[in-house]
Amino acid sequence: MNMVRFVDAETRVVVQGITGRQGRFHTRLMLEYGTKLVAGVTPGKGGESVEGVPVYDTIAEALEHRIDASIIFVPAPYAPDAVYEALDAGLDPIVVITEGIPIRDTMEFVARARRSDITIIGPNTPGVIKVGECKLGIMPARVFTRGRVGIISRSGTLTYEIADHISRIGLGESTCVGLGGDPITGLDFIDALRWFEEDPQTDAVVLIGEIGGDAEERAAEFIAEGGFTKPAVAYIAGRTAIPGKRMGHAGAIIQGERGTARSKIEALESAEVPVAEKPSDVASLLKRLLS
Amino acid sequence: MNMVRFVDAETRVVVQGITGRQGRFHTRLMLEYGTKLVAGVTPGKGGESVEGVPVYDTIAEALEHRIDASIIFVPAPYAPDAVYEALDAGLDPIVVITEGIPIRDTMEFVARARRSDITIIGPNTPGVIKVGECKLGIMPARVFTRGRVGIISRSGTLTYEIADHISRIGLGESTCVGLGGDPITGLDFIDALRWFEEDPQTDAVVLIGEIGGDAEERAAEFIAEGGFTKPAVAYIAGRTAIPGKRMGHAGAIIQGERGTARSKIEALESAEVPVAEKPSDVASLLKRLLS
Amino acid sequence: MRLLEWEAKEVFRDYGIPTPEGRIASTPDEAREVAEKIAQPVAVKAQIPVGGRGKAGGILFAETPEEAEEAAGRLLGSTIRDVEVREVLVEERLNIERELYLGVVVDRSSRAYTALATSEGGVEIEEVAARTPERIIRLTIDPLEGLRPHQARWMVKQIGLEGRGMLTAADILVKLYRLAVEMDAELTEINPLAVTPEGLMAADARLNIDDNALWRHRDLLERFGESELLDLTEREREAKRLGLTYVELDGDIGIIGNGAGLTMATLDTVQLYGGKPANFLDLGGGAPAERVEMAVSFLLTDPRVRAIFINILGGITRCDEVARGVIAAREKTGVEKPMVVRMIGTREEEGRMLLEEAGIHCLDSMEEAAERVVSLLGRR
Amino acid sequence: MRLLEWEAKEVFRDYGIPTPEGRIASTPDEAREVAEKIAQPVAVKAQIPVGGRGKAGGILFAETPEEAEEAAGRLLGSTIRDVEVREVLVEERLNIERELYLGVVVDRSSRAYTALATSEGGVEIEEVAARTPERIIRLTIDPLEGLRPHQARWMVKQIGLEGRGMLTAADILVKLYRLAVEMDAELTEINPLAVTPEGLMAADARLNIDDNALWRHRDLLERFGESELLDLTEREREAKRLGLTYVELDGDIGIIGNGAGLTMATLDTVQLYGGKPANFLDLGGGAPAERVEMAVSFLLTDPRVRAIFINILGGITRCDEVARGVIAAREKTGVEKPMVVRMIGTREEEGRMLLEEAGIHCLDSMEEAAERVVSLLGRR
Repeated sequence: MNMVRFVDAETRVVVQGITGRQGRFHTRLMLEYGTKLVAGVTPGKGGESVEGVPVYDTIAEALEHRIDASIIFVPAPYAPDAVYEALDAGLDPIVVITEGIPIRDTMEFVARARRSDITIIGPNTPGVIKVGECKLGIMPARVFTRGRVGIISRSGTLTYEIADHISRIGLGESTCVGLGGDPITGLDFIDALRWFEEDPQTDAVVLIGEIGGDAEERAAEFIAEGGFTKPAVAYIAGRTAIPGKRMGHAGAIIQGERGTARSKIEALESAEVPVAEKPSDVASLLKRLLS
Repeated sequence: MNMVRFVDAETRVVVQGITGRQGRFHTRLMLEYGTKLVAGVTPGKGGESVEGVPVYDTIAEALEHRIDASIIFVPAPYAPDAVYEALDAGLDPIVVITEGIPIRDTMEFVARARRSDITIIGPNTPGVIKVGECKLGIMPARVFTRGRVGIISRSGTLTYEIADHISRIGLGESTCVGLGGDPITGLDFIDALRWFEEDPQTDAVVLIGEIGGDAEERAAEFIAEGGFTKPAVAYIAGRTAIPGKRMGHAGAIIQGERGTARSKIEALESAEVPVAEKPSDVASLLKRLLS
Repeated sequence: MRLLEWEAKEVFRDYGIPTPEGRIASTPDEAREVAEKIAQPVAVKAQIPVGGRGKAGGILFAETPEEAEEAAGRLLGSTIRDVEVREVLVEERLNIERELYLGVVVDRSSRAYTALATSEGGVEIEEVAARTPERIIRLTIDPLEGLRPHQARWMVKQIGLEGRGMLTAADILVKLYRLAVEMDAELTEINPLAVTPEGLMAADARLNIDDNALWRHRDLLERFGESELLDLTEREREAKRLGLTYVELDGDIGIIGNGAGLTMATLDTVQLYGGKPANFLDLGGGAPAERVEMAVSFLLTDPRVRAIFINILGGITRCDEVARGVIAAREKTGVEKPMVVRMIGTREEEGRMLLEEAGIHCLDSMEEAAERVVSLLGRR
Repeated sequence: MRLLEWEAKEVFRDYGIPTPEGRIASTPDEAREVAEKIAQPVAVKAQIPVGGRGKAGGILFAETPEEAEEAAGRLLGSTIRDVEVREVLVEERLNIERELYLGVVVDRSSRAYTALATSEGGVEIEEVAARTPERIIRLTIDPLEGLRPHQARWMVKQIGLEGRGMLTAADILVKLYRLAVEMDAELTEINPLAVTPEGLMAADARLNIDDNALWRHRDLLERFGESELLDLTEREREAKRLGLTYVELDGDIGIIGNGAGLTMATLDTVQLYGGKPANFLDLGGGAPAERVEMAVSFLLTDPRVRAIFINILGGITRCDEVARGVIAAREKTGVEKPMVVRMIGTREEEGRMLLEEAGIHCLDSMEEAAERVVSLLGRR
């Protein structure tokens, strides 16, 4: 069983692909949030700097700083190599923002990461945030307020939608992690649930799932078997989806019985996890559970 | 550091490639020696039997017997797959008799074996024998008599030549292992020396080296640094060899300074390992050291 | 990208997987010529990217070239499972003794390719999984190790093959795995793998390629074009050309969102309030005004769409860009349809102001907005 | 199998490694034509499978096609480092600013490919290793992981490349590694990797392929034939054709053994007793009479060989087969030369008896036999 690592105020980070448009933009936003970005890497651009962060050609050189974790904005064809560079340097966790990485590449680097017991968040993820301490991702900061609800999600904007509600009713979030929208990701719900089970700063967890795959069903079984004991609430997107049609990204497609919203909702409800009908209901369900 | 495993009277063996000419022939000779050959494998020939040994299509099926080790007589193009089959079944050691396996294939399965901490003897080896208990190889039984000298060799017939002398003068052998004649082999002298250092049945060791590579030089350094403390004698073939010309197999070629007989002999002598001028001198040098 | 049977079989041949002799034909004449060349009874098979073709009458048999011509004539131009048949594959009719199944698929939960084998070939693997799951032999393939021949032998042995047949089937399975890896397959199947007196043969072939990896397979696109477009609707094809992430549904409320999850949730919420979504349309992250304009115009000009609901949670996406796009679409198409916009986040104020000026009211809550759009139509 | 420069460069091109424009020529006329096509100053390079060609005058420069013709005329047919020049490579003369080195070699002690890079290109890597070992950057490549681009970048950065140059050189190194793996290279080198105003270029190319893997590279044999035979002696070429494992030495005692180690030990022992071996000839394991006959005949008909020493330790090899082969060779060639046979092991009795009947005495000890063969010649 692999150990999951997330982030906190102490996490020191390298940004891979820092000189690209997205890399630059989010470097600024992460710095504004207070994330400790100590170095950036873009092969061939060593010696430059981005928002005051020094840029190196390789992580090997960037390691003149102490670095714990990495966030990757490198385009899909080069992203796997960036992941291996971070893995070889022992960085943990590695957040892979990049969209559109071929599944085969992801299977390979995820297997390598698991062998080395390193946490990969993503690919195609908004990242992970410990509210008020460290934002390692592209999520809008303003929807989060510090609190004691954890969020695990397969979707980006839907997470912000739900986090916004949770913040507005005064609960707030502890740590929120985007698993990523691709069919294969470094983490699944169960990995993250294990971490939240042990996290002293989290009192309850929200699972935001969607059609495709059976990660939600497996999470439900894990909860039913007592693997996660804190209060949990879920929302599943895609009740209206048509089997065989991809709803927007490779992950959101129903193939086989277990991929449907119905199957996921039934599994969660039989694990005694209430499933919200609308995104806004998540916050109210939580409030009821926690009071 | 990997743990080396050899054989003894208890070792139960599967013969991979048992239905081939060489496999059949040596199955008979090994059985005659008393080796516990409990099963054979040749894909597509499951259900046959060779010298009373039942043949299976796969090791998975052969595992209805308790099996510890494997010896492989499979032709070069298929030998790597046979090695992986043995590795996946956790067999240890795996003796690869096959000649002519491409170096790249050997590099890969040796790396896999080292990762799984499994001993590979060979390829292109005569095998390993624990005299009087278990012969897992193709060496002629009659040159060996039970005694307390260990032999580690890169060469086949030259080993028999020297073992014959050692037997004739009444010393006899404990365990003899052929490292194999290829440039890349599962074991080198140092691996085997570590094993003999711990073997209570061995009082002294003979190293039989030849030109090519620097395994003998590294062994000499290992001995000089105190890694092996029992008496040792060496013989190096190829004093007359011409740099750049292959003497018979891929291993025996001088490329660079450290590959020459002179370099090896000097290294061993400076580690206080006497080096015999002629094969027959090995036995007499041993006798002197052990008396 | 889903390849058609004949395309998948060409790839199979590249990898040395045995396939029946045959060729593609797009006219009855061509079908006859192919049958003449094969010079034995043939099967004439509709080339459509959907399953259950056989049961739906998409495979006909012919003893003579003339019969093949006639069969092709019947299939070509007909519609099977809502898809028009434009090509048929004419190939030697196999003398099938048994039907097996071999497949390599991406398995999400093990994060790896899984090899599948069963003696119950000829039906969909899902059906076998439902009826006789114990008949399916599965092996999770470590992405760092690959599928070893010895593992393949053990798998096919368990579905009842022996001797030569076992060796050949294992060889085919190893090739199928290599093909999966090298061609970035999401799924590849031989179903059925036919046992014939002449040996094993891939009687049908399926190969779906990971769209994210198509840049590694430009040659494939050149060879086969985009045959998967065959089972898309007219508007879906048009959307694909425009680069929009669009799925057609059968309602009347046009939906635009940003992010797949949020857009799906929007559909679900509209439905919850009794509305019927006309589509799924995901703008993705950071869409500029031009892209928004294109998306909105696309729905405005769809006669099925009676009202539009735009749901934006601005992060990378800027609300002012969205507003500009919406306004431009209305102006340029000249089409007026009831429109509900819910928009919060980055540059929310600017965006709202622009929309208000254009007479479009903005809402804060997606639930409220969903209710509104449904009631708008109800009130008509 | 050692490829010639032009052959290696063709393989490099298959892998997208940049090489100068050029072509092979086997007559001065052809060389002129190639130079005309290149239409700029060229280098004319002797194609021989040995190192140090430049210093030995094997590379000439030409400003015009006529000069190229003349240079080719001087090189073709000449002998460089004991090898006859049969072909020249005519290629554009590079404007070299710096010479680097990249290589991928099988490293025995780490049991893996090792990538090598140094800023000291243009000389043999062994020389750099001897003079300035600290200038060589080495990386052991895990066979199960391969060489990652980021590792390649870090290596070439350490030999002084930056920016674009670093990216290109790293890309070349990754390609060179992929080539090594896929082509079963024992060694492949770009030396020098030329830094030119137009970018990086493989000015010379070396590629030695593992003979045990040639069955995977039949296409290569077809494309290039056996150019490595070029640096073999006449008799070595003949032996290769016969399938004998033979190396020519400059003495007068012919040696045959079974097993490389034992045969080398036999040479060494003969030399120890003051004799000079004429060759190395290893029968290998389990040689039948026919093979023995072929080997013995090969030495009997070599005028340099004045006596023959056969040293057999019978395991898989049967002594009676050896005896039969020896006798047949003497009979069929009709050549009588002093012969000492040392033979023990499987079927020793039968073998000895056969030889004794033919008047050949057998000895037990190889040292004794070596002494005997040396003294036989001494006594003449």
